[in-house]
Amino acid sequence: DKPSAVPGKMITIGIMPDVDSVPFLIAEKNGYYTKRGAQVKVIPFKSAKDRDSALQGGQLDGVVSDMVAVIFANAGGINLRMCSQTDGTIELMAGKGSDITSVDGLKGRSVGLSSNTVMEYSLDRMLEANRVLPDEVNKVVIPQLPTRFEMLQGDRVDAAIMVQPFSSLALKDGATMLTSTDVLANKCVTVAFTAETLRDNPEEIKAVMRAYNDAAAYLQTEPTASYLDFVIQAMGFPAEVKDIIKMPQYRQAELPEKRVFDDVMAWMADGQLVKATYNYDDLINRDVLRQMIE
Amino acid sequence: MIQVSNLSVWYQAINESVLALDRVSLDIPRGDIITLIGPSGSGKSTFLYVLAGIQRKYAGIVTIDGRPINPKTQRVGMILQNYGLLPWKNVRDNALLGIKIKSGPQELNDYSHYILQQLDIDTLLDRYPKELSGGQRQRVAIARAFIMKPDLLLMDEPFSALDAITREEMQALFLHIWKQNSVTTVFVTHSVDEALYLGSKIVVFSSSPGRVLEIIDNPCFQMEDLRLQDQYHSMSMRLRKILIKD
Amino acid sequence: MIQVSNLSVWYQAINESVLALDRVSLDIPRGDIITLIGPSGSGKSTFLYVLAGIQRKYAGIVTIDGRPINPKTQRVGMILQNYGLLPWKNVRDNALLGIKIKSGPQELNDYSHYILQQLDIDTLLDRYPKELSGGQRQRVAIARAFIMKPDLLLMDEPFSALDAITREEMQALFLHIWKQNSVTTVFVTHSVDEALYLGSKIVVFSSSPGRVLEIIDNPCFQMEDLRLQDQYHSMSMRLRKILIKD
Amino acid sequence: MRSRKWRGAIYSLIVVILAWWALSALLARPIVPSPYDVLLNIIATFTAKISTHVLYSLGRILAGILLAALLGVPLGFLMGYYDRIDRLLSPLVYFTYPIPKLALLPVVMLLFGLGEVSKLIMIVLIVVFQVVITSRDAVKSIPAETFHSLQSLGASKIQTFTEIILPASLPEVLTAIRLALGTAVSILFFTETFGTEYGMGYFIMDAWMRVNYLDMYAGIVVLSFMGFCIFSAIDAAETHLCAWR
Amino acid sequence: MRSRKWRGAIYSLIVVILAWWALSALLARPIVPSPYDVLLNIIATFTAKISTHVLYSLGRILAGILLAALLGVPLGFLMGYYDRIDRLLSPLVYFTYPIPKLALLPVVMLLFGLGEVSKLIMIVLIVVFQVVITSRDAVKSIPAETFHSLQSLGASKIQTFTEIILPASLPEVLTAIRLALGTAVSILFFTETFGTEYGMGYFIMDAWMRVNYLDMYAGIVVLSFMGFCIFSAIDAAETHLCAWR
Ligand SMILES: Nc1ncnc2c1ncn2[C@@H]1O[C@H](COP(=O)(O)OP(=O)(O)OP(=O)(O)O)[C@@H](O)[C@H]1O
Ligand SMILES: Nc1ncnc2c1ncn2[C@@H]1O[C@H](COP(=O)(O)OP(=O)(O)OP(=O)(O)O)[C@@H](O)[C@H]1O
Ligand SMILES: [Mg+2]
Ligand SMILES: [Mg+2]
Repeated sequence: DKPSAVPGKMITIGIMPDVDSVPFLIAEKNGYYTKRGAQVKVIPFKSAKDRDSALQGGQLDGVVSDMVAVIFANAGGINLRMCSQTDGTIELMAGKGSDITSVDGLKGRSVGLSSNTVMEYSLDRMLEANRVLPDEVNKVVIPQLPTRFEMLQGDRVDAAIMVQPFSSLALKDGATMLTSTDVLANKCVTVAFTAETLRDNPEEIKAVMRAYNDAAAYLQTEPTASYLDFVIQAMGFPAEVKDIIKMPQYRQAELPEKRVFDDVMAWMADGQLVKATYNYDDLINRDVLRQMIE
Repeated sequence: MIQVSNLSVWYQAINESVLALDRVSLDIPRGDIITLIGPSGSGKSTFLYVLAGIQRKYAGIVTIDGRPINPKTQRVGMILQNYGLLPWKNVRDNALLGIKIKSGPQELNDYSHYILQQLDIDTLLDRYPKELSGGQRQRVAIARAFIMKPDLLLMDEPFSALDAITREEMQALFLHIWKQNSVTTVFVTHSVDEALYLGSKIVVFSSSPGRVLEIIDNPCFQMEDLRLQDQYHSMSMRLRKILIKD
Repeated sequence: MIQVSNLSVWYQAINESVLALDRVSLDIPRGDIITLIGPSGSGKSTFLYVLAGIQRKYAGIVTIDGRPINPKTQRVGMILQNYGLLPWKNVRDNALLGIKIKSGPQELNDYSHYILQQLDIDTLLDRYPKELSGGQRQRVAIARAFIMKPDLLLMDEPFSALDAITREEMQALFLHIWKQNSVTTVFVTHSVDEALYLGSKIVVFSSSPGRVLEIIDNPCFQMEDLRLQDQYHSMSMRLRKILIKD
Repeated sequence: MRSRKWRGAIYSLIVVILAWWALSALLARPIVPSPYDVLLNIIATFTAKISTHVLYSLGRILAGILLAALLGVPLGFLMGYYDRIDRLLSPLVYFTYPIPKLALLPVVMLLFGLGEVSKLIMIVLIVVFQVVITSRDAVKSIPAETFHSLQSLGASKIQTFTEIILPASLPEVLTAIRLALGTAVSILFFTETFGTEYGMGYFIMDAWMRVNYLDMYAGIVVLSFMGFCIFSAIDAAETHLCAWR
Repeated sequence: MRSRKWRGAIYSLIVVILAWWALSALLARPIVPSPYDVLLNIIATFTAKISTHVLYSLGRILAGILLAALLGVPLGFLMGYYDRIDRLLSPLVYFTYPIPKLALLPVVMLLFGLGEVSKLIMIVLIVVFQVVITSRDAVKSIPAETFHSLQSLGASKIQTFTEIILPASLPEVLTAIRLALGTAVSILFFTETFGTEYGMGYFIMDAWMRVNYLDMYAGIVVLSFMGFCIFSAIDAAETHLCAWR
């Protein structure tokens, strides 16, 4: 019943205002998509909710997302397959007024986060790695990042889970970074495409990922200063981060780690967030990356 | 010819059911004026509502020229007891409303201007109802009914808010119009004098629930200087007796 | 004692400014009834509005017992031309509204029950205004004014919607109440007969803008069988002449 | 009358369900699950999961609307009755009503924390304008003649308010409360997403993020049913309070 | 009259600015910048940055409200006038009004994409209920006596609508449109955050994400000013159309 393959189909990719999505923008700006023979429309979203609405509404072929969201999507009947990992980190910041300097100092204190998301997963693991039980902190749900940022600054929460560029901004204003997914090596951010698109338009997806790699290579070699203005402008980052933002080391696309995926799956199963259990191989697409290199 | 037989009307009030008219039977020949008189609450307005097609729930048979009541095909000029002016229309538009509904949008023509002038409201054309005195409002309602040249004229105490002098002028105007077009008219009034002066027949209603007490052929109809006539006094006494007895 | 001197009232209509009363001067002794008569639109209602404190923008001086008008301290019973019933109150609550405002929440007592009975609306207590006939509504307004035992009674064509017989009963009731309490009363009427029967003085207003044409001491005041008296006819003629000339 | 009313409710329930069912069959996507599955899900989870959320939301909505009415109705009445107050406050309302209150949510959270107070304040902040404007306009539409009898009786301001202004504008105020209800339901989606894990807003949003459409639609159905009940209660109150119409 | 009105507007502007200024001084945080800085920012950026956004939002709001009025007013009139239609449709409205339309955003996107159509549909979906309910209640509150004269004239349904129902309920409909306006402004924050880079909703959200509070407040101020202008336009229309009051 599905429409058959449309050669040269326009691929729409939903991106988020975070550093993970930067290569997609650079690829567009530098014309890598066209060069690689793909027609791509990059659609920026301001929040995960909007991105997921559009995805659920069938408006997107690919998304910059995370494993938790991908598992949820599959459980909800949207067949997303992860093709690649991305490079952003999630950081746990303590507010400057909180006097917290280490993760164990969080016991009994409040932490801002969004619940049942990659943010909560990351926090739980960060706490456990420092022998703090997730129940021992007071989790305060604040979904929107700018608000969470303000609550941290205004001492309405003692700590908060953040991503770039807000973590840099908080750092500058006196917050402390307690730990991050970089430290724990459990990054679970990812690029995913719908199974239908992967089936019907594999060539286009490959072209997209090649363009991604081109962009990553560009980001690796060029000095940050040469593209940062564009990124700040196009991503809608705060202007102040220009001198302080810590851009990640962008890597060539590679598959998400099975170890991390299994950990995420276990966390979700523990929390009874989904009924089904997914194997790494169920939700991964190896073909794109494999055939891309050939 | 209006034929009413065994007309009964109930109202559904919030806490009770009210019988307003109780088996009223009455024939009104074409071109006649009948005046309707009766105590307050006897169902006179209700009777007019039925003829005008406002009150559609009733028992009994009512026909106009053999056909059931249908305000769409009839040309009914009605002067409501509370005037029925629309607050968002000025005097001009309220006065022309009847003819507008019947024949589409209208400008003031000679006839309507004549009527407005006779009613002495031709200087108030741009006023809204709330800017008029009680009697002025009533005259706008009269104008509306007259201007549309109705086939059937239903007047519910049409001159009640007018001073004695104006009232007499209006009575004359009404008779003048009636003579020209011989409009079948039902005229509700509280004034025995008016009933005698204007009605070729006088119908007397009983107090609530309204029944026809008597239908009187009126010898005083259109008599000049009514009060100076002998018949006036005897008729007047007769009417009053019927009313008081009830 | 009500003293009115050089009273002028303008209304601001949407498109024009209307002079309703033009330098009206008038004294009303305490306990008197004056009847006010005049063509439609002559400012009779406006005059009552001023006395009742409804119309507060006017030129000239108006005092009641030497003090300026203040409906809070006075006890004004007013019967408005359009009755002034509140649609969300039933007959009982509408009739008791006056006394409720003046003396706090009330049950029906003997006196109010007597009034309602005299007005023949004691069976309609639970009805809402829209469920009443025109005359019944007017009688509720009369009841409200009588029940509150006013010091000053302002009646704007209070019997206009009542049939001849009821009207006469009401006139008698009014006079009865007036005699017991000798309420100062201003009574607006369109009926020359009523003006003659009820007014110790008759004030005639000119057509718009209202001016006092004449103030007549009325020899016919409270005469029995008025129409059979000679004085009635001469007075009646005199009044009509004044009105027609205007 | 009563039975007729219920007939209408059942008809329209059937219409909604049919339309929903048709849409779900037509789209054949998980995003629009079939009403039958959702119903099963509600039956399975209502007492266990949803009922607590309903109570939280109900409490917040009712408290918010009550507070908004207590503030807004008198203010609207004053503006409608006194031209001077209206001239002073109307521009204020006109300036502040279109301010997107949601954009001020962070400020409210900074000032009042992440608890119930902020949630209540947001509902009141948004809904009170609707109540003020409607009450004002309702009072303005009372014809001047209606006041005449009370004026001649020398009624006090308070008497004028209780005898005329309140009953005359009650129907419009009830309309405003109906509207406020719908708005308050939407506001749940912003206020119940922070600092709480209870409430229909949280429940639906959470299910949404988890792409659990059965739960999400269960939440939506329960929420509309809750709204329907409140609406019917308002209708009943109106029939009772405005019997004179 | 006119000058008085403007005086009120200026007073209230001063009050708003003072309150804002006090809050900003009190909090002393960038999230509440001082009105003066915001004003400077508006002056500096209005034509360059904001004006396009204003036009986009204005277009969407006006189109949405117009459409909602074109659909909602006749429907509300029918429900108010014909008891049978009301009995049939009221429960439908009562069931569907409290459905949180925001939760249906994905479905709307599924059906209508990410473009202008979805944005318009969201505004209409949310606002139309307010218009329907208000119009219905407005018609219901017309006393039966008002219809008597047209009934006796045998007026057609259409004549009854144009001569009575429309003018009698126009003030309430205008009130509903005032309310709808405020709601429509809020909706911008969900519909202008995807698939577009223009509109005040986008502008304010974008500024927020950038933690650029000066821009954000500039947007808010411009938006309220826009709302104020529309409100004043509605007032002027009312004064003109309802001169009879
Ligand atoms: N809507 C209504 N609901 C209930 N009863 C009503 C309604 N309208 C009128 N009535 C009652 O029906 C009876 C007849 O009323 P109607 O208005 O026809 O009287 P009427 O003869 O015109 O009286 P009046 O001379 O006072 O105008 C009255 O007793 C009145 O109380
Ligand atoms: N609100 C108003 N705006 C403008 N003009 C008005 C207003 N109210 C009354 N008028 C005018 O003022 C004059 C006096 O009106 P008023 O109601 O006092 O007359 P009246 O003597 O009571 O007449 P009627 O016997 O017809 O009741 C009339 O010419 C009327 O047109
Ligand atoms: Mg009658
Ligand atoms: Mg008058």
